[in-house]
Amino acid sequence: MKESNMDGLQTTATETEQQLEDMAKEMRLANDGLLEQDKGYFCDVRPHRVEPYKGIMESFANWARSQSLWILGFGTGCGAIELRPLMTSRFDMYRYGIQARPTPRQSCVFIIGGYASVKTLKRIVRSYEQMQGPKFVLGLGSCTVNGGMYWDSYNTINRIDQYIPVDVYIAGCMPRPEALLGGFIKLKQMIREGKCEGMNKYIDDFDWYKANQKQIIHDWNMPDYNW
Amino acid sequence: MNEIMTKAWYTLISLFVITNYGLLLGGTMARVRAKVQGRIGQPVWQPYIDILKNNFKRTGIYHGVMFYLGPVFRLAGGLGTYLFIPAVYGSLVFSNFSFSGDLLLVMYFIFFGQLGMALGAGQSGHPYSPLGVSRGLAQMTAFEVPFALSVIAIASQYQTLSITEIVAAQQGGILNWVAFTNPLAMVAGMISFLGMSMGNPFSVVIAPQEIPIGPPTEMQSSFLGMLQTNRAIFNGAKLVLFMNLYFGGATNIGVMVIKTFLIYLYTVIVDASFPRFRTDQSIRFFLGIPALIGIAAVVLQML
Amino acid sequence: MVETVKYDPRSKFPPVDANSGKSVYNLLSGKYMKVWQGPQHPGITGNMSLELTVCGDEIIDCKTHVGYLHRGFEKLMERRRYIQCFPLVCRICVPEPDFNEYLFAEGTEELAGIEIPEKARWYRALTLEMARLASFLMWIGGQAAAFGMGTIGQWTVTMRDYVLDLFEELSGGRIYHMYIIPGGVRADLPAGFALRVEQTLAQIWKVLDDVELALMYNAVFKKRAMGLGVITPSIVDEYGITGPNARGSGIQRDIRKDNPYLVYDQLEFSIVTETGGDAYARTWVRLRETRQSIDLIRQMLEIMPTSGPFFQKLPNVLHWKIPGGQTYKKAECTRGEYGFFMVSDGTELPRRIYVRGPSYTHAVTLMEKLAVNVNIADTAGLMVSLHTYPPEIER
Amino acid sequence: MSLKDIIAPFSVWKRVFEKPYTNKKPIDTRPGAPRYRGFHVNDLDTCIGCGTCEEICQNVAIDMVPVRETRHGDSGLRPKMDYGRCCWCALCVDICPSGSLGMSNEYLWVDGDPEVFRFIPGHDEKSWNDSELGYRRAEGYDLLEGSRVPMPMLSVEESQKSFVEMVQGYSKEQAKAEADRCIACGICVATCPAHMQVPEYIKAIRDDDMVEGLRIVYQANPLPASCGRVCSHACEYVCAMKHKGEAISIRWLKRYIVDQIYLGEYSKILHECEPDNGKKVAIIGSGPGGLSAAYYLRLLGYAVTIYDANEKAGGMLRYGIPEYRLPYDQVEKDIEFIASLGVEFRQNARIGVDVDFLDIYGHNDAVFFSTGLSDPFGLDIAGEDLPGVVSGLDLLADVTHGKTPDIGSSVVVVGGGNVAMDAARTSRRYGAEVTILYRRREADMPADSEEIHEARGEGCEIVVQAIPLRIEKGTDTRLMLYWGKAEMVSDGPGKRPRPVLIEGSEEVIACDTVIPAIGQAADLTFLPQDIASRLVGKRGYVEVDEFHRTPVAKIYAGGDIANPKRDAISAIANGHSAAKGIDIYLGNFQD
Amino acid sequence: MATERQERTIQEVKDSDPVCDGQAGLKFVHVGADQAVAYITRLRDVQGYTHLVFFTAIDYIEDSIFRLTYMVHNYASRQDLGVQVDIPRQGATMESIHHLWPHAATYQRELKEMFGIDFPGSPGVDDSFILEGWTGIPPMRREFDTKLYSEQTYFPRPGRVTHDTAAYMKEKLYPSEAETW
Repeated sequence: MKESNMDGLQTTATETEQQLEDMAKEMRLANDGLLEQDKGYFCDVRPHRVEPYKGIMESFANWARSQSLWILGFGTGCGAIELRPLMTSRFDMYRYGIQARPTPRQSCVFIIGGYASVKTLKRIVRSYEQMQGPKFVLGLGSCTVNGGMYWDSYNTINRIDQYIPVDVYIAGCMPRPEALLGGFIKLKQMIREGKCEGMNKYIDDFDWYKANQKQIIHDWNMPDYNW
Repeated sequence: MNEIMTKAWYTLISLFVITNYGLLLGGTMARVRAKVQGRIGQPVWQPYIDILKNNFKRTGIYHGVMFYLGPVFRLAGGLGTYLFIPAVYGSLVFSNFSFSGDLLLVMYFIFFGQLGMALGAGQSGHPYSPLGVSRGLAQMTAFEVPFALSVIAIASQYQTLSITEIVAAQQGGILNWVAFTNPLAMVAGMISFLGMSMGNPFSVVIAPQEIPIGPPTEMQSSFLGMLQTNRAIFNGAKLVLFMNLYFGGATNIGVMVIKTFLIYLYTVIVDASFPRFRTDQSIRFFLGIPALIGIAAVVLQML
Repeated sequence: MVETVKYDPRSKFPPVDANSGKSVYNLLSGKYMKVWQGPQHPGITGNMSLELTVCGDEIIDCKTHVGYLHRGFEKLMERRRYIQCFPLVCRICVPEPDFNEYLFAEGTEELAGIEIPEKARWYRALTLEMARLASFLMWIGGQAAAFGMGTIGQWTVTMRDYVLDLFEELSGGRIYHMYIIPGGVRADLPAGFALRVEQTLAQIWKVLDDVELALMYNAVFKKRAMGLGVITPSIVDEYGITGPNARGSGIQRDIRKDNPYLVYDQLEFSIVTETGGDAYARTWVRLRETRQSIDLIRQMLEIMPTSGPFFQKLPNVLHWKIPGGQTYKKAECTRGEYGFFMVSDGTELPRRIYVRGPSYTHAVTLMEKLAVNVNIADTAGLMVSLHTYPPEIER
Repeated sequence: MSLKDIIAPFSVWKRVFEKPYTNKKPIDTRPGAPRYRGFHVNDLDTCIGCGTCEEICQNVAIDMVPVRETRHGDSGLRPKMDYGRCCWCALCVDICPSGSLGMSNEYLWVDGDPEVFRFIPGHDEKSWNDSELGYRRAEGYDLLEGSRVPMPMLSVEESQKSFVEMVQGYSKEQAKAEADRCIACGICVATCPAHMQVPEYIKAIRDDDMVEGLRIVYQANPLPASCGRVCSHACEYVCAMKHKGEAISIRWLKRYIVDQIYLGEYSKILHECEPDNGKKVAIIGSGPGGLSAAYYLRLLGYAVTIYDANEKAGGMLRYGIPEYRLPYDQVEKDIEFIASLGVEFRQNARIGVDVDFLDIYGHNDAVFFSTGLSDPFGLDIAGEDLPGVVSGLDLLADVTHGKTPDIGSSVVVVGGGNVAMDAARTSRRYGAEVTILYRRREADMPADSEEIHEARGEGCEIVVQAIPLRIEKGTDTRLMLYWGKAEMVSDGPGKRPRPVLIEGSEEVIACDTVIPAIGQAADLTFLPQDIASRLVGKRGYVEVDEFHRTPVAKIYAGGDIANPKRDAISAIANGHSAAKGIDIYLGNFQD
Repeated sequence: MATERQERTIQEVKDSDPVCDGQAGLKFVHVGADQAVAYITRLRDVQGYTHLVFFTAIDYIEDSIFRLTYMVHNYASRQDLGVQVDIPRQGATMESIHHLWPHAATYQRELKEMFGIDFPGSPGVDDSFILEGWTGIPPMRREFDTKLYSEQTYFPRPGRVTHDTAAYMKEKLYPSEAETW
């Protein structure tokens, strides 16, 4: 590429197209430019296990965690529709210390809103990995348990617990917002009891989870998610 | 030496008080905002738990030295702002390190925190962060104009750059407040305060919808905890500053609480009533009428 | 194809290709940046993503990416009996499922040659208007929130919840009503339903007054929404724009009037239009249509028949073979023309059911066009102003 | 932009002075709506385990699992829900034929373990099991049709006068409509003594594929034309649709299939016989049992000879059932097809008189006999030998033989079974006034309810709880029947109440003929004594094993003499399994 | 009802504006693949069918054809017209109509992905639209068995057993071989 043409002062359409194609090839994939063995970097990087504190310290930390649940604002499926009433005046989840956060880095609860298509699952896994531990996953609706009504669809997975650890499941299609609240109450209780170690479980069984994920997701490049 | 030590202890107490006050104020205002929205809202102490929770996070991701230092700078900015503002006029404990010329220092510290944040966010690698940073800096530059004009007007009105002296000059009745002696400066200042407190309509920097969520996108765990602590302190500092500049300061804690609460309430009232401007719109806004008012205030003082 | 692109290097916008009308830019120049909005993004309605190329704050290229919600409905329906498709179709569009139910039922009835009772037609129309109301209420909140005014959203989503309460009472489900079944509807109105509907409508009407005052006469909202995403009447047909998006540009089109279905020819209403063509005009159209829905529900409750059957017996649904044929059924949903194209080959399973959702054109082609030269902060507002629901795009 | 645009937005603060929308305790204070489609409930006692819910569920969320004991009409299976699949569309509730399935308005089920979301409604302990509220199928909405397609029948006026078949049979549209009602649950298959594949041939009707239908029918029943008319249709008593209204007319649908195909086409449709295997089987009695055994044995390649005492084959089908119920040409159709396969019929061959049993026994590789019950029970009262007392079976046989019975103008039939009804209605067709006396209540009558109904419709008077006391010669009429009223006495719970004569009550009917039709006994006198003694078991039946083999080698038995159900379809089933038993016994059986 | 529909289906292509039949206002015409684009262009430019409602395909695998259906709408006469074009399944290719309506390109992209019908020249037709990383046969083709694919690819939760009513009753009530055939 000629330097002088950088901003395309005077160029022909065909040339520009050709350049564009080249560029598109270069720019499309965020993991392009990485060495072949590093291509799966965003997928394969193994997190480290972090042990919980001991005794009363962990109990206190768990209490704080249970009282401040920040959910990731990622509506992965139809479940997102009942999150909105929950966030708004009628059900007002803020009362329970639950807030929606727009970025996975700051969130600690991931609500899998029902079915997950393969394309979304990739983002779910990535978002889950971006979240900081301890992190909790709520499976909302039947689809997360055993595929729900899309059990025979070619594009939706059947069980989310094959790909990321799930702490609490909520039955229903759609579950009412109250059921979701009930799920949060259960989650809080489990956190306080120190039962929500999904993050460490994911690390312990990392190879198993990755194998499952890789079985259906072959290309780990996500131009929208890789950082 | 001893005096300095005493002063330091007092400052620590003052800091402790303002931190908690800032946190509680944040919690209370969340409830007020919730009330407008027709709901009950989070518990008043929710900010404490959030900060605790964030500090109890087991993992944190780190993008480089600047990323790590960003929240530190921000906290330093917040602390710095507060340390040079007398919170309660005449109080030994709450007068902090106020000295002549501190007004300039404070204005610098307000900037400093933002810049630190910008550096940190810039290194996070997330495209939303630089977008948010560029918006934040641009908007900040814009609202600094009316604010600076307003400060210049006040400084020339009282012929001093010491906040303590400005507060002292406003004592002796409501009518001595800048709000009444120099209403134009007050108006310009209070409008820029809206921008400074980053509520609507000037919240595009940290808007969750437009770009989630601006500079702090990648901030998490204890970084975020630190940011939240700073936000409490910085909020308190700003409120106290504006109280001191325009509303006669406070002679005791009670007055301070009432006045700052009302000033904060004013931003919340505006916040709940409006959507947010785009960056270019808010810049245009600040450089428009508020800047003109500021200029008018300065010109009036000059005359 | 060799055409010279004239380009002024002082402009911040990249050159435009004369053939495609798209911007031609060099990403490596450092002047442009790629930003992805979504799928995890609170400013995106539903689960989709926009690939934006920005220059400063200005979008110079937008590409819509969908498929995050793809469940393969059309494939699944090919291996389900007609009655088994009935619980499936409402999931196609999550926030406004009733149009799917209605069109599927209507299409099936037409193919099978079944006439439904008069009362069922009224009940269907009532359900559809209630669904419109719920959908619009959520949309108003979304539009306000996309520009940062959360207060409105908090109110209207609550109001929508009250409508959902009515649905729950009527059909037994809040979100997925599964009420309109081939042959009629599944149940009669509960006792005292009309009264409770009226109470809710009155409450919503009042809140709409408040919303209008606070949102439509809001300086900042006006500033943001006016001139944003202007749809000129000339591109309406070119891009297949229907519904409020077209009506916001002054085009008088509404399937309820043009091709009346159900009982709409017995109701009094007029087509709501605005001339601005921008997000603000579209907001007005939708706000007025919300009120129109309330008005229509009131009319219907007043004149609808109170006695008679509401369900026409079907052949045994377990082995219901529908004669071969094809039909296209359409209705005016909140976003525009919603349609079901159904082909039967005479077996127990449908040969093909194609769902035409208005979001398909609005969110992909139209959004890609309108987003160009828009400030990046306005994408959420622009997208919401087109009122798109991703699940119906990819189905 | 005006001043209003800046001031108006502040109106949102009005809301501060109003009550919040928030529901303080939503979970406690907001139960599901009365119609809410929550978690499933099931009344296990009403449920029959038909599996229709599983059939309609597009999510494959329902498994049928054993919960109850299996009995006729109840598979013992009950639906088990997988809430990892359910979409709460409630189609299962809508279609449930027994109406046992419903939904509560409970909606909260949260658990950390994904494996727990499976349960058997009504069986597993759940808090919502007794919930009154929740989704139920609404009145006026029904996915299944509860009432039968009416069968075209002769009017009573016409039927009273002639022996023309009363039931006229379905037209194609009617048959398809009736077949369409079937939910193909298969509960009837177990109940049918011959285990005919009912859902499959009903499906053939729906598909308008009579060839396939006939093939399915003949798999288990070689006498469908007869059975399609007079079968006791045990299947219809357990039909899942009966819980919704009326059972599917399974019997008439079978008849419909057979009626559509001419006898001449049978051979093209049905299986051909296997090549002769050189073995011989003798069959005594050409009733349904014998014919069935003959058919299946012939199919397997055996040389089959049927010995029968009557002039024509068919046994009770021909001689025990009046023509208005089963026209002779239909019996003929069934028999002719069997005969066309090469089965040899020896009519008028009374064993022991015309042919020697041991001769048959010696010359055949196996003997199957189903001679039926030909010995009518007497009334055991004074005067039963008087002229004018004639048994029901004899009356029916006489009619079949073409004789006009001498019954006079008034007839009393004693008994409540099908033979009694047939005798009564036949008498009615000869113009007699008919009274039916029965010892117990009407509900206890062994006859089919429709028979009773039709008999009454044709003008037969039914007197229940009446015990005949004696018969005397009459003055105006030929006979006088004295009878007394009975009362039902219970012998304790679980036992059938017993009629006991009320002392002193005595009434009299003047009549020309008394027809006792109170049952029959087997007549095994043709058998050599030593064989007969080894065959007959305690309760008077011939003792047989599951393959209908008697304790005597080479001898198989079936039909009424060996099975207490005493109906044609059981006899057919017996003949079929005996054929299989003989095949195994003779070592030809290949799985 | 049925006859009416069949009439609509076999309606011949006429030069004049097809007459709207009643309220339904729906007709289908069959056009050869080579004339289709010209015909649709004339419909749009001359006869007032300015609105492309949708564009999709039906897979008639037994006849080895795809039936493309272009649904166009005339706002003036309120008439929907389905233009149906049969193309062979083998190497399915069709002329693009993105120059008539820009959003047709989206439909064509979807058809390429879901049915494997190629539209040379249509913008972005080769880009993946809904699926990501899909390598198998296009899923909307009828030979693709979604249930089989799902069972092989994803993990249904094990441990489910069901019983067929008739078979189970047989096993319980008449297990004897004598009654089984």
